[in-house]
Amino acid sequence: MSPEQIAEILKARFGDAVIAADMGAHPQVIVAAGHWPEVARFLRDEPALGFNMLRSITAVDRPAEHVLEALYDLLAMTPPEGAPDGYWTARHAFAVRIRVDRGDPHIPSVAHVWPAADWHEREAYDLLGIVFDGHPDSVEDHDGLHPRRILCPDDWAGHPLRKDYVFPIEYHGIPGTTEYETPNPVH
Amino acid sequence: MFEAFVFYLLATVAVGSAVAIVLAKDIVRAAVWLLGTLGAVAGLYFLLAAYFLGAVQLIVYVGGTLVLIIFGVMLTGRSPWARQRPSRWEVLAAAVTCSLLFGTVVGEMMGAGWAGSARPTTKGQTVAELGRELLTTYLVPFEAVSVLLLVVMIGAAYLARVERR
Amino acid sequence: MQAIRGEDILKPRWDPALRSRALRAVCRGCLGALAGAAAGAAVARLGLRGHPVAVLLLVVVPLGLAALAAVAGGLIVLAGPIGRALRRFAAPVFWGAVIASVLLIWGVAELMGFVGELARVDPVPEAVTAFGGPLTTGELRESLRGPGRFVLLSGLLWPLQFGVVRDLVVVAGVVAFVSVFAMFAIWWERKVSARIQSRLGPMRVGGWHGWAQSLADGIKLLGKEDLIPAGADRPLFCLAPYLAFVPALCGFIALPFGAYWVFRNLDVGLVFVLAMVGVEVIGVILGGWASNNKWSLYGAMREACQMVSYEIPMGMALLVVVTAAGTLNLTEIGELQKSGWASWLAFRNPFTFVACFLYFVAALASCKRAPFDLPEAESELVAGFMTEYSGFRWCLFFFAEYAAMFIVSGLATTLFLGAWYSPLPVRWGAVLAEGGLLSRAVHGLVFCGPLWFVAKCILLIYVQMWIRWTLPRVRIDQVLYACVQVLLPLTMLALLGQSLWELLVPRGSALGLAANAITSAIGAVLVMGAVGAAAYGRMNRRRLVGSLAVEHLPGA
Amino acid sequence: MARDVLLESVPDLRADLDRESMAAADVRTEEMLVNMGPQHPSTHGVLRLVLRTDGELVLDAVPHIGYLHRCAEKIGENLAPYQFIPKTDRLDYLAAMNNNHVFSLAVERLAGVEVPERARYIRIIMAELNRIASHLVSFGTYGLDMGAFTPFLYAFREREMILDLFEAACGARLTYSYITIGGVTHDLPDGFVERCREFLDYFEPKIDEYNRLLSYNQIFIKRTGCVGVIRPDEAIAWGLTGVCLRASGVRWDLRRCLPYEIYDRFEFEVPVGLPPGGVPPVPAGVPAPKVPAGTCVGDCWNRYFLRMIEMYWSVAIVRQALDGLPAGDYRSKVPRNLKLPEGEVYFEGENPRGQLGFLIVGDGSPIPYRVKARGPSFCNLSIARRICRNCLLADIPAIIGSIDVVMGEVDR
Repeated sequence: MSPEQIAEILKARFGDAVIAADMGAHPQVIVAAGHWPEVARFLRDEPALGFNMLRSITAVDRPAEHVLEALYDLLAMTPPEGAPDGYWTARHAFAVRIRVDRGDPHIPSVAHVWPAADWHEREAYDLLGIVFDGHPDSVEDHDGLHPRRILCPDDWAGHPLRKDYVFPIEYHGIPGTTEYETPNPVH
Repeated sequence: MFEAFVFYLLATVAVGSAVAIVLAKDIVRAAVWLLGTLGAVAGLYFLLAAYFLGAVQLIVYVGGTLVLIIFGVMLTGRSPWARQRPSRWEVLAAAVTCSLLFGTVVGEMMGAGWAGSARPTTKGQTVAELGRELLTTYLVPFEAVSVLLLVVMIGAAYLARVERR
Repeated sequence: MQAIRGEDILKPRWDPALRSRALRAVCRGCLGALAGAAAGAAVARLGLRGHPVAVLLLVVVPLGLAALAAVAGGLIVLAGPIGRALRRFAAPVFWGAVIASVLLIWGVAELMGFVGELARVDPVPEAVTAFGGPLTTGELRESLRGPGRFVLLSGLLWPLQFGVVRDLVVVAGVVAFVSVFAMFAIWWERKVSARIQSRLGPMRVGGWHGWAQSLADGIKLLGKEDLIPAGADRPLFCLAPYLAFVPALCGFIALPFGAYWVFRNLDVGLVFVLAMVGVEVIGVILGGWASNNKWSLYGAMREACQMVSYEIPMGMALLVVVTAAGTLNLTEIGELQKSGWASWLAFRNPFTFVACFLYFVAALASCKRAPFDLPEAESELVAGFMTEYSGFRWCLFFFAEYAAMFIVSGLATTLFLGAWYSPLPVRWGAVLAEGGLLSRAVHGLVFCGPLWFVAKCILLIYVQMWIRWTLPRVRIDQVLYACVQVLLPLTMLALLGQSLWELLVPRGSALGLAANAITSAIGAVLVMGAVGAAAYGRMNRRRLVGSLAVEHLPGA
Repeated sequence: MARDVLLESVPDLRADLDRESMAAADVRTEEMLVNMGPQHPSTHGVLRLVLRTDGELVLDAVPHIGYLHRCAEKIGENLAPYQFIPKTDRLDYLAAMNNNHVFSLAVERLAGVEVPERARYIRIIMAELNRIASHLVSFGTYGLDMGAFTPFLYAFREREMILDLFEAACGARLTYSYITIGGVTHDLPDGFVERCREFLDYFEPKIDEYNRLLSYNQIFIKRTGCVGVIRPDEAIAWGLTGVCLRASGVRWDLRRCLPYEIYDRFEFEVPVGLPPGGVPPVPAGVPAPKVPAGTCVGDCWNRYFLRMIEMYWSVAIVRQALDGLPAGDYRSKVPRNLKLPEGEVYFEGENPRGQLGFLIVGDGSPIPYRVKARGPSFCNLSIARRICRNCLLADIPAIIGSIDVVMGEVDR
């Protein structure tokens, strides 16, 4: 199925929730954050689509547009017809882009649709600060209820992959700037 | 003289360790003191030339029972670092029981005619004689103990099976 | 226990009031002890007519205590921190010193009396050593005196006539043997593993094939920091390595290296050695527990259940031989196997043959050697019970492991594989055995003697190493399954079969002889096959590595 | 359907170690939290697992990662693609060639760079040799996890020879940065083809030797067979790729299913996990392997064994690539300040550990706006908590080792 057809099916089913489509090198649709879980479930369960594998979640920070994006790369794999030991085939690949306000980024979690999303969402929160509501591994602290951090320590401040991120001066006594003040420079 | 010296040494270790077992607050420490008592008693057996008894004491009590005790202490209970805090009543009851037991033993020892009953140990064929005695004179108790152990083994196997469903 | 902190040491003096009080107490103690010594001297002189023991107890001990008190006083005056530490330990040190000195003096007196008693009797006509037949001290001295130039040596042998001296020599020899053997075995294990893994192993230290590597490692280990974890149970942590090592050493008391090469020829030698192997486990368990480390605790728990379960099949497999031999005396069991290959107990009948293999598997497990090395499984438990140990204590655990390996191999050798006898019937060398010292030595070399015993043990240890560097490790449930559901029934069957065999098949019957012949032949074929395979591998060793790899091997 | 058959072949061997039955027992044992890693011999680097154990039984194992986080993606936003290539070496440092390859392909796809024929063949040779080297490490360390030390040294002995070949080609032995945008950095040195062939002839029989030494060892099968079983639907849902996916019976390999570079020109098969008695496909002339009894589809043994079979096929691919290696340029002219057009590309390639994906967002400048690396180990490891439940302590190294994670790629 071509990307255009996939976009058509989605638009027919969800109407305005599927906002726009880009069919270039990386075919994708933009989905409204609020409708994402039902769109996800539809993408996975609709026999014509059958996106059973979530390959990756990429979060992108676009401060110029005051937007945080999450890009979900999906793949539909089908078991071989007839011959049980044949190769599985890739029916189609597709991507979903979700854009949320940078000031208050919230996207519903899809970890219950694709368990693979669990760690990817934790990473997207950790590095870019998108809060995935309803994530199965959430913790609550002064930042509110959010997925547990995964790469940075639990008490790390900020989200390193944001474009305006400033590296902390100090973390538990470890100097954090890149310019070290060396009292006696040795060259 | 030399034997007397070793005897008193071992006896001191045995009694001292036994006292330490009672006084030890830590369960594992108590088990280690038990090692001292059992080992010293085994040493006494060796001193008496009862090598078989001494070796069996080491195998069964030190290598088997004591290991199981320590194992049990480590595995069960609230924590392996558990400490004993006996209540006053427990201490009292233990003291009464122990003094009664001690009195009985001392009384028996006083009354026993040691000199007459002492038999010379057999040099050499201890094991052969032991086996012969076990299977002739003491056959009934021996078999009774065997059956008891068998019952214990079957019971343990049954319990283990229940645990694994 | 409170550690001495840095600022304490930096402080020059402690509280002057405390110091003067302590000083007064010590002076009082010193004077009191002196007075006691004087009184004791009077009593000993007048009341006990100067009996030496009384003099020791009543005069020397108080004098020693007085000296101790004087030293303590001096320390208090000179050094603050030491004095402070001394104050903390003063009471235990004092009482410990009193008890220790009394015991020591008593012991020395007893020993003196004992030696004096011995010196009065004639030299004990007991055999002290043997290659071939028994050899008494007197005989040895005579033969050394003969040529004339060994007179000095023969004089040196004079003390050997006393049992105590002989015992001391043998104990020292056993300790030295265990230490040297452990170092050799560690080096050898490294060489064996290297060969199995197409490496070279230690090559530098000492020159020839890195023979001194273990020595260097030992020195390094002695110099290492002796770490005790903060949360550890200190006394137990320190005690545990000794509880593991000493029983392993004690096992050598009853292990016969040759006909007369046994420290104590115990009537129940087998049970005694087994007991010592079993007691060793206590040290491991306590070491694991006292480390206050969860991995160590796991190692200890595994060791406990593994040892307790594998002792049973191990003992039962040995019982098979005991029923065949009719004795628990290791020397007597060894003597039964003097008539060459076919007389070795492993080949007595099919059941002893099977029991030999069953015993070896159980022994592997009880020495915690691979594939049963679960207590120290490094990929699961870091290093198991040894995780927190370093330096000398760690070294002791290692020594205990290799000593235990030697002991179980020694038991296998003694019970199954002809003890200290060569595969040739010993009567073929009867002429040599009746000759002089030299011919007896030759006899000992060829037909029987400790060299054969040690060689067989080392061969079995080599098999243990071979298995270790070939097989993966089993899991704990599989270990226990293998013990309870495989080894135990098999050993029981072997024991039952052996008992029935003893009852139903008379010695020298056709069936007995046939079984003996068949098992001997199978054993011979196995050994020949192993030797042949080794020779084949040796001849094809280049092909095994390949033309490309040869360039990569240093020295190839 | 095939999948149902596969599911039925998974016996529930762990049932008797079930949590409830243990709790029902009289003996009350204490649950213990054990910290396995980040410094632990068998966590393959700095993985940390927090185990909740009841005696030897592991009730729960929670992976904690991030101890090797080096902000690779942040660095990628500040460097030109050709400068980022040395950073890709350090993702999966055991398969640096493959990382270079996938990243180069992603950038080439975004910027529309053509690659000369010779370079494409060289890339395939290098990628497949590195696959062998990587699988060798995996094989060796897995033996180590199971307590067999010897296979490790055999594996490293052979890996050294591959590293020698790499060193001859690019001068590096671990972090190659050899495959680059538009081709490879240097042409193959003289005599490389002959040495490579010599190595392949030497190496191919060794695989069977390893199988006989470790794969078919009964203890090894008992330790790994039917341990850590992953069902095929689970594997897909958790985003597993590579060997972990194929061991569950899903015949899926990007080299065959979505061919990239010139993989469609080579003859090779992709082995999958098979029930006992199954015969995985191997090239002609090598001893036929057979799946032994005591294993089941999707278990640790199958994950391990697929790597052994894949080495056969990698050898076959390298042979074909050496045969077809054309003359010509080894690199196309690519400007240093290659402008990345506005837009984005997501590209995945088949690495030894699974599918490595790069999502590169261009904004018209030479420096990408965003680089995202989707590490296969990251996704494969995420299922660890699911399959490490109610197993024995000794199964944890077996499971983690069979997933074969490289923490450099998990933490990035």
